[in-house]
Amino acid sequence: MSEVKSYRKPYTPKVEWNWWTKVPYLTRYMVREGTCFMALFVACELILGVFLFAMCNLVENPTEADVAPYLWWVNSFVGNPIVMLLNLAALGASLFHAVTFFALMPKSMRVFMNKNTTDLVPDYFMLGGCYGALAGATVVILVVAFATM
Amino acid sequence: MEQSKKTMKITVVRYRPEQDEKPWEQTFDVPYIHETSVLEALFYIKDHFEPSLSFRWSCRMAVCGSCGMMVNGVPHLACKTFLRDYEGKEMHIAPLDNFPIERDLVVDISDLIEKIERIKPYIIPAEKDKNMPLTKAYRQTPQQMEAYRQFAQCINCGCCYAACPQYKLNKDFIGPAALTLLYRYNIDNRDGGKALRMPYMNAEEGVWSCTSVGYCSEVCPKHVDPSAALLLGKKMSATDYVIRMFKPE
Amino acid sequence: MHSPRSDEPIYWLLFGAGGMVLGIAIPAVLLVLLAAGFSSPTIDAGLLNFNQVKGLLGNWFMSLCLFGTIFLVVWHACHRIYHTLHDLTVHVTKLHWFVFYGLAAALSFAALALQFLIYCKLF
Amino acid sequence: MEKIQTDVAIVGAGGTGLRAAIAVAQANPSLRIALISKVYPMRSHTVAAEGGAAGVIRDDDSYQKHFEDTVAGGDWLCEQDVVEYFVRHTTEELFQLEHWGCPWSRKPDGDVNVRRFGGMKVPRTWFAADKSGFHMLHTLFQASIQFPSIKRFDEHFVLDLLVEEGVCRGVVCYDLQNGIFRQINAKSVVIATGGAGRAYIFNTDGGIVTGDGIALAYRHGVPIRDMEFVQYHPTGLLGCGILMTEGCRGEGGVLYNKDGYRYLQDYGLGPETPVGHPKNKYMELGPRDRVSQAFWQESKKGRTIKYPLGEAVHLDLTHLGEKYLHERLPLICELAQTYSGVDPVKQPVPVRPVVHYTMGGIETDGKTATRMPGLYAAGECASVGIHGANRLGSNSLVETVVFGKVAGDEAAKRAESMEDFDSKELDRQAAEAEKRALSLFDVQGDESQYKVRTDMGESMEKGVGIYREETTMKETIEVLKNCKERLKKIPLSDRGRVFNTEWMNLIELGYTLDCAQTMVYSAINRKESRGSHQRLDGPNGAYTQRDDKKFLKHTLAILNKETGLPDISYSDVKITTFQPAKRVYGAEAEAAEAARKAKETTKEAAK
Repeated sequence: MSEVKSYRKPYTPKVEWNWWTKVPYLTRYMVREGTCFMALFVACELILGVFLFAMCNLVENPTEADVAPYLWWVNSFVGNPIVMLLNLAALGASLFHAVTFFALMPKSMRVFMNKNTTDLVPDYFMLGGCYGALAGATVVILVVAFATM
Repeated sequence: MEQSKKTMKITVVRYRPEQDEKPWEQTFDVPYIHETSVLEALFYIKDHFEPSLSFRWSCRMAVCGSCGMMVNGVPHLACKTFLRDYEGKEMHIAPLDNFPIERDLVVDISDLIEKIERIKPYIIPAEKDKNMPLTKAYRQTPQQMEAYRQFAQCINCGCCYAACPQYKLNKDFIGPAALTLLYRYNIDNRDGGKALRMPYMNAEEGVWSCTSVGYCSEVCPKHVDPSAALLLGKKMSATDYVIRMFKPE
Repeated sequence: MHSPRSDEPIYWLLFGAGGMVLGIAIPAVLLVLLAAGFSSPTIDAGLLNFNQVKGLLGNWFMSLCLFGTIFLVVWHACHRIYHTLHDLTVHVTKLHWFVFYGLAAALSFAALALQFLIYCKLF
Repeated sequence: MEKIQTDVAIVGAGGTGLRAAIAVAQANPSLRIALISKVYPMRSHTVAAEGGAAGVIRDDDSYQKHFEDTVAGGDWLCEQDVVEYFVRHTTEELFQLEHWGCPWSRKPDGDVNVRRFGGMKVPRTWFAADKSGFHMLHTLFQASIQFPSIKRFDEHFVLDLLVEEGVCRGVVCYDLQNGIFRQINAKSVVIATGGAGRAYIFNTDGGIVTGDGIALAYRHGVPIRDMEFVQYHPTGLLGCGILMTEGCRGEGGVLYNKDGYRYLQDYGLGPETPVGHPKNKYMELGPRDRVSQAFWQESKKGRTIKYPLGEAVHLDLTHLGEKYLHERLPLICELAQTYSGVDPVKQPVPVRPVVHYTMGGIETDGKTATRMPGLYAAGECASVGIHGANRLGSNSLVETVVFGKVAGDEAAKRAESMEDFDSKELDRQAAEAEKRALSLFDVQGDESQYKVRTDMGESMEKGVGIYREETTMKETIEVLKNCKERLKKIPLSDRGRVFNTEWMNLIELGYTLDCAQTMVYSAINRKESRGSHQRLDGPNGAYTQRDDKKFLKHTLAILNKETGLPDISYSDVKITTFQPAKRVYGAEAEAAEAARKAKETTKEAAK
């Protein structure tokens, strides 16, 4: 269409980096996204542990000197109050992540109760499954950790 | 409304392209009763204080999708939002976020419309159904309809685009409403055109620009739940991707 | 009128799996780490003492589980950081892509290599 | 001014306009189509239709039954040959919509389901829950996207038709977004702008239902037919007038007065049917005019329920249960909750009659052609002759597609046979229309648009409401004359060109006033009671009865350019097979039916 003349002058507001501070829902979204930094921290912490374990002198009946790198990690790093606080924060972050992530599960699965009905499998089915998995995994990991102590 | 004792301070964003460099605000004291909607408050302002205030509206019953606007920073249909729910507060009415402001509360939604047009939102019959006579319907059980029913309730009001940070950041993103519509047609058992629509879904500006913020579903006045449709769309696109890895086009 | 097919599905699937692991397993892992922090482990006493970890890492299944967890969580995290940059209005370029997915790849490789090394050393 | 040459210009992009556009595109893909609408297509008021669309589909139904229901429902003021065509083409159009993707509600086996509707003998109303209009409109809009020859002019407000030597040659419009004017020359013009319900203060209509197309044709001397027949829908929400679909009653909803009595049995619709067992053409499933009139009578007797927002009766759906209501009437539940604070699952909904539909409109023949060559009209703005004096619920939604298609086909045929046309005269007219519109900015005065609109709306309710009398109609005539004078003294405070809604609304108000005048002049001259036009006056109450001798005729309102008022004349009604009889419902109808059958058998026997 050939425009003869237009009186238009649309105004487009600038996008600001802190848009997510304006609406609580979006702030919560950014917090959710922020949990990944804590996740990265946990992963690095574990990799560090594995690395320091590999640095140890892996002989039969090792002396303290042989396993010093690992003992440093598990005592001075993991046991460091600051790291422990960070771990506590990471625990909170991972649980917050779990809540938000699980909430998406029922949305991503639309399953009908049976072949003829129009009733969908209710949300709490899948949510229950997710939280059940969280509880189960927690029990298993704790049992393994303490049983092999 | 005139006899009502209660009034609310309502601030409305104004922008007159021929006069103003940028939007400004105007405040009115609007009397209201229990039933007064934001739309009726705007009528009151237009009829009694400021006839030059422009806004879109038509049906008054939350089905035509004209009157999407930001009420206290949240996308709402003006006709389905009531002053009583803001009692004791002030109200701020602004044009829908993320769209260019054309004039006062009117935004330019041509981008939304273009995206709806782009994704082929109509039944594309499969080869065998091409010559279906007009004396019979496709068989579609209530369950087959239920699969997409919710996603067919969109009134194109644009609230989800105003809510979507990804659309805010990247105007190429096809966005919640149009992608929901795409998904709706893809899962309609009468349709045979999925292959023609998948490229739009698979592209970067398709479902993959969505980060499941979920605010679109939160503000949707018709409970369409676009974020669920996009999540399902991602699953559909990912499945398509994996299939194509083993069976190239 | 559409750009080419995105490769995002691969990353998204990894991201999703990582999200699941992060939600289901990491809380317990953190509980164990916190408890270990209190128990001053030595070579053979305390939570996560050397011998216990040696036993765990020497078990191929346990070792694989640990690697899987680290791998998926790393991809999950890097993927999300990459997208968050965009959310913070950073103009995301190919360089960012290489940095973040490169980091994920590097960390995953490090974990794999080290665990493999330990496993070999133990036998 | 920008000038565009097109083949078919369609004004209005609701159900009819979209269907017409698709018909043109399918008839001949090389035809250029300009689809002009003052709103985006999916905002059109088709979107608000709830109940459904009639189409014969059941084994126990027949075209003949639909035909009889429609003609009797219209109190024999229907063009019977057109009704005949109509009932034979409804079903295929509904299947067509289904093929395009409309989610008609289904039976468990996957077949299309139908529901009961007022005045229909057999359930034949196709429905998409209670959002039938919404789904139809969106289906049509979305389907229209696949035709590249349809060029949409969204948010373009038509100011005038271009007419040279009595032939319609195009339209002039104001582009709201750009603030400019466009001249669109076309070989055929289809008007599909919907009704004029906004002439009344209390209506179910959207703000856009201002009778633009009717007024445009009227101003060019095209006859406007049967405008006195304005439908009151019996169940609008108290206060706002939002529609509670007839489907509520079709599904089994019942109406109570303040004594908890199902008052409809007192008005020739009984005997009472058990709650939860609706029976076609009985009680709540009577036609809309009768049910609305019953409310008025109840109100006179003081048996309605008083609410702060006015008088009401109760629409009770509670016995249907939550699951069924949420499946069949989800929008009703949402609307009643939002706008009345009433949950229909638990409480009855206060309702009252409210202006809903303009049965009359631009006179057309059975093929949607008006008397002006090149000008077609279809949908609510047209009077093609199927609704007569009272429209049956669910006939109009299907009318949009049946006659939308006819209009498209006819317009395409005409366009194919013609060369592009342009002339100095058209340019002059377009410039004139622009000047006229712009001159509104120069008006000095102290009138207010809001006051004129309100005075018109209130006066219309009073003068040409459910029941009418000469004295009050005369008052309304005076008020309208006065409003027209005041219209010229309304100043515009908005000087801008872009999205100047104050300016547009002022022009719309002029359109609506024209429609209002045709309504009241048509009404005052029809000295009888028929369908939705019920009078209380006349010597010895003579006008309270139907008078087939004098008034089995269509009213034509034609603008007298001298007086600026409509001249009223009459035209014959086409009667083919169904001779006028007493219009009866309930048990009376069954008795009449039995009598007719008996008579036929004796006739047969006599042969």
